[in-house]
Amino acid sequence: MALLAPVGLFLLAFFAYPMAKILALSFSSEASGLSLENYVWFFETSVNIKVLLRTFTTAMIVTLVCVLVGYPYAYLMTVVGTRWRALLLILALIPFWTSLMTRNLAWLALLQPSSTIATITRKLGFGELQLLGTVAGVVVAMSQILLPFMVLPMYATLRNIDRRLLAAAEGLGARPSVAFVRVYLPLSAPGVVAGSLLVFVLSLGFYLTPAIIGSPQNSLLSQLIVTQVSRVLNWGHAGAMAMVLLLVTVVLIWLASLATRRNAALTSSGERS
Amino acid sequence: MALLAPVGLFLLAFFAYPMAKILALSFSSEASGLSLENYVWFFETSVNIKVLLRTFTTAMIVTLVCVLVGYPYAYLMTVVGTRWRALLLILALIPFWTSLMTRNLAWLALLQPSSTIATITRKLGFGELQLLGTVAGVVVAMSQILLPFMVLPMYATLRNIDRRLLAAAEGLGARPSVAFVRVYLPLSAPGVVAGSLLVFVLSLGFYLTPAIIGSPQNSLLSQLIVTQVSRVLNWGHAGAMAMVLLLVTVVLIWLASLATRRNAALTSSGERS
Amino acid sequence: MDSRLHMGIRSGVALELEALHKRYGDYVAVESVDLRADPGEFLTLLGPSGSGKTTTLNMIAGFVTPSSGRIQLDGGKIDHLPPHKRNIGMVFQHYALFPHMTAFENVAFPLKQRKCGGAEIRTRVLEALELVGLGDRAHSYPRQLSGGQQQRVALARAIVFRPSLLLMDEPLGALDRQLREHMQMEIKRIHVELGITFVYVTHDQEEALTMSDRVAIFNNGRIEQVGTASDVYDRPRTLFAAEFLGESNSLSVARTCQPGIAVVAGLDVPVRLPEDTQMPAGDGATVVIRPERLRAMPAGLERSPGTNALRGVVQRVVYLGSARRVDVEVSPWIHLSVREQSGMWSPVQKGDAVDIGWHPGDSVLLEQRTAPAIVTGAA
Amino acid sequence: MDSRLHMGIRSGVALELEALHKRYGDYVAVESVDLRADPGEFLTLLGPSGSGKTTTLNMIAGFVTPSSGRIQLDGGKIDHLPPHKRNIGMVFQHYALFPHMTAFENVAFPLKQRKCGGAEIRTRVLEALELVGLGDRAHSYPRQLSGGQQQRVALARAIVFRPSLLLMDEPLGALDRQLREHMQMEIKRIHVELGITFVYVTHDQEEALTMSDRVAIFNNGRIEQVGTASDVYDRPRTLFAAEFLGESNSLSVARTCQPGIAVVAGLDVPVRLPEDTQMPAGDGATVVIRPERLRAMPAGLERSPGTNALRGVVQRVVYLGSARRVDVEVSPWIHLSVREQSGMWSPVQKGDAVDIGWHPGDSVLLEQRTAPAIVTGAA
Repeated sequence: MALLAPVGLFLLAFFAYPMAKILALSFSSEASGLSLENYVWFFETSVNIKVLLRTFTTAMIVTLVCVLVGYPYAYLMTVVGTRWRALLLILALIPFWTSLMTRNLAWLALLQPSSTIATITRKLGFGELQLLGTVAGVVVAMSQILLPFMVLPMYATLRNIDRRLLAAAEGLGARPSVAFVRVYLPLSAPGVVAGSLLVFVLSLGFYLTPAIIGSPQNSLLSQLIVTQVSRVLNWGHAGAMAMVLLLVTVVLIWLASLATRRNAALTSSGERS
Repeated sequence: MALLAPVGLFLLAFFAYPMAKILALSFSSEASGLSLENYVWFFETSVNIKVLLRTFTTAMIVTLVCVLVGYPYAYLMTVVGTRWRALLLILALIPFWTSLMTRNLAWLALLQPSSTIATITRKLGFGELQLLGTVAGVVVAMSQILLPFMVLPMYATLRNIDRRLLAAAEGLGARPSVAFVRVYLPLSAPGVVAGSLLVFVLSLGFYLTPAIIGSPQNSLLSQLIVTQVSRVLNWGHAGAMAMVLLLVTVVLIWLASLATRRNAALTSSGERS
Repeated sequence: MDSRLHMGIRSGVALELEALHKRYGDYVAVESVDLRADPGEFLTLLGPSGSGKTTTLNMIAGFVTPSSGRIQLDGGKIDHLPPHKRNIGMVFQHYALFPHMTAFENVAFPLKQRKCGGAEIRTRVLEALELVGLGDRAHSYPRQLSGGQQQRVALARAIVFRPSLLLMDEPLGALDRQLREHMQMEIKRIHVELGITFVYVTHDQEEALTMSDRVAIFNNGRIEQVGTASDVYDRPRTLFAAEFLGESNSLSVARTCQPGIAVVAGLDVPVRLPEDTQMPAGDGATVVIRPERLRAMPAGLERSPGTNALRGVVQRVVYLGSARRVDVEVSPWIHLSVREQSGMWSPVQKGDAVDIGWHPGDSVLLEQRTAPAIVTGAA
Repeated sequence: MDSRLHMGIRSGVALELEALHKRYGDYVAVESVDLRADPGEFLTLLGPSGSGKTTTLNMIAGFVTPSSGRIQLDGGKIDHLPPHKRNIGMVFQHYALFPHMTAFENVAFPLKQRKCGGAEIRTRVLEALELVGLGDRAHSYPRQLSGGQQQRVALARAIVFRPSLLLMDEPLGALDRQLREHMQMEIKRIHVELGITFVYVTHDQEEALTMSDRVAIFNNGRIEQVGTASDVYDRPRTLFAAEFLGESNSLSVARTCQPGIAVVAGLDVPVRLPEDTQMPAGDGATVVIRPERLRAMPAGLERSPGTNALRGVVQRVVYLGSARRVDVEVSPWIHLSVREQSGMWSPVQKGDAVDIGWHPGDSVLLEQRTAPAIVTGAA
């Protein structure tokens, strides 16, 4: 134990120091030492607010798409045999294995106006479905890239739900659909919340996908931060933007954890023994 | 079940289709239909091989750093009380919460020649420690960013190791250090392998950190892929590069899983009941 | 007690299983089970794990579909009904309480499915919780309750909707010894109070003997014997039944010309059997005698005429508290155990030569043993 | 059998605990425990969970440091030694086999720590596995073995390095009933064969009575009584010991002027006590009688002079297989249970008026009850 204390301190510094540095940057200014001017700039520039809102809206839609696609996927994993489960798990993990770069590239190729998807939608009479350079395209690509972060925590929760509870509910007179809604769904909530939180927060910080697939007209906050650092060379502005993003994120996480704490604690005894 | 089959198929397509597209791209050429010319180009261009090797070396060093830092961290989490464990878990998760962008920014700020770290090393007499724009700087920043991916699977494994086995080993005559090496370490191997694999593979595909903190002179494969698409507009070359990266990754994962399968299966009964 | 007025009005119904089979591929889990529980009866399915007793219970509840055979409740066929339409109460082995609901909500669940009104639900849930002695824990969550209390909530939930048949799958398996004995009495009390039919699954022979009106002994997917506790314990019909239900001594015997008399294999000592015994076909058979029916006395004393006797040497005396067990070697291949209740010990000790005696009526003649009952290597 | 030559040469040593205490903050886990195990003795620590028996065992093994007191092995103090230097064998409750090692490697582990040569390790490991009947499973991993086999490997591992003291912490708790009884015999056999001192922890009174040379009864961190099985079962010194060790009837009595005679509280019926009994100070006391020492007979029959008798009504008769229990209500606040071995039943049935009789020598006089033993609401 005594030996481990310094290790712990080192690690704490390793994790916390970079954050402290950003915090310091955001309160610095070119002229005086400590100032709020970066934050004042952030909230007075209307395009910042617009981009912030667009960033959150995008993240929310991506999260929703991931929940809708990920829940049945994770559920499927709990009911199939071990061979199929292994296959599904590998499929869900492939995005981890292939680099982010490769996947963005794949989506870029897929969303070209000449691509198969565009051809199909045209043939089906949906007219020109413009995906490349639009928020819709960014959402589709981000959802696929982030899906594993939704599926894995969901699966971890669903796997631990005792399926005998469903049998018990049916034995007590509940139709299978009612048993699912009244028993299974509430018990899966912690997994849904954990996955959603993860996907939401990761979406907020996405840079590569919106930069490659989106267009400058509908850029997200990460792109603005990069612009501040690499083109405008304004570290203070970039720091303030990062802090605002972080602060909003932390508040959201805190709210979500408050809402689920009671639920999660109760559910622990519902796990298979 | 019958209802879930189409959902499964859709998801399969969702995960597999983008990959298939890249595969197709890599075998396409401007002139004829199917050709190997992109792969021939890849292996004939010496800078590609050099970058590929540099990419793997960097990933390996990052993985090693993460193992060395992550193991004590994960171990610490298993021995402290619940309050400390929660704190350590939150600290380990902070990088997930703060966007990738923010963290890269933090490291960029930290590694400036005028920054505290540089000042400290200068004062300590290490001379000018050049981190920004070097592979060393990239490794440090990537290690911190990827550490959670090492700590979490490790913790999941370490948490399940029955500590009474250590007591048993001591009761049978093993010094505490011997008990650790002969019993605890072998049982923790699956977590180390899982974490290492994850970090290694994620390192391979990193773009943002090397792009921001590294320099063009020592760029990694992801950067070369972006260059091919965005500047040279050669989709075939980019596809071939992505496929080579993917193939090497899959082979490595396969080898690792072969080596650990037996071990992991045996360890399952070592978990606390 | 006045809860009886509300809860017990509906009395038990008859359950009939006819030629019930369940196969999983090549594996036969349950094979031609015929069984009837009378209205209000406490019927126990007893057997080792894998003997098909739980599969049978799950077929009654509707969770497992029989491969063939019929299940009738109160004279009506229920095979085609899904579980939620059978209106059968069930208590699961690990309680299967809903962890996100309080005790009250758990017990209210079946009533809500039946669209009862809020006031009625409230009355009946509290009544059911009162019946199992948990009226004061209505708003606790399962994880806040002890194992025994969770068991009681599961019981209340299974009876609150007034099923006419209650199934219980090893409900006391997870409890420790003292609590288990207490809960046995509680379950018996509730059975008497409600008057509904109980089908109870257990692998614990003591539990089966103590609680049941009748016991059905399962082995390898088949019923070996059905009868009252004393039927199956004192008059087992198979070696398996004899050995699963408690300690027993078995002697290999060969037939003789005289009816009602067999000789111990390899010893040529005659053994008198109950008068109405029919020797089975074939050369050999096994005589089973319970250890508590044997008497040990110092060798050479006079014995009452008409009793059986074997002479041996005491190998070991094991003190059991309320009794002691005297292990006697009659011959290198014949070992007998005598159980003597505390306060009634014979004056024999380790190393003594003894005569083991018993009444002919206490012998049970069964088929020849084909395989050893306990293979020590497999333990 | 010839393994005895190799393994059993070293005989057991004496273990002495003196005024052993263990506190965790305000909580006292073990309080002034004095206990001695003689060389080669089988000593059992018996008690409910939380009674301090496992903490005591862990202090002997060195996993828990005593707050005060002394532990001596073979006359030498071992308190200051870390576990790996105590050379004590231990079998853990959940076996604690190393899952990444085969049975052979598990058993070889303690020998490797002692720097034995490869050939010697091989011989001794195979010998130890042979002793526990697992010579053929040396290369199986723990997960490939059944619970009973894992238990045997754990036992082999604990004795292979020839400790002079073997500690066992509820080693049979995870096994089912039949296997448990079989393993009890195996452990006794190994105890006899090795001749080393065993300290065995269990909460199962049957196990304790059957296996032990002596039993120490733990309750709330203290030892209530130490003695042979029949000492503690037949002559309990506290109410807790009487009730924990098996079923018992207790009667509240008041003192009288006559020595050796008390009266049942509220009934004024005299109860004769064993001749050497001293009435304790204070007004009241409790008389404890085991159910198997009571005799039930139809009311009004003549009884032998000098025995005690109480008249009551049979409330319930519970069939137990090898015996039956007759529950009798003597008065609304006095209920007695009589245990009658199979084949020796009295001719009484439910509802009959009966006389309950017993010899004065079977009464045990104990302190007055202060709190009820089983609170049903807590179950």
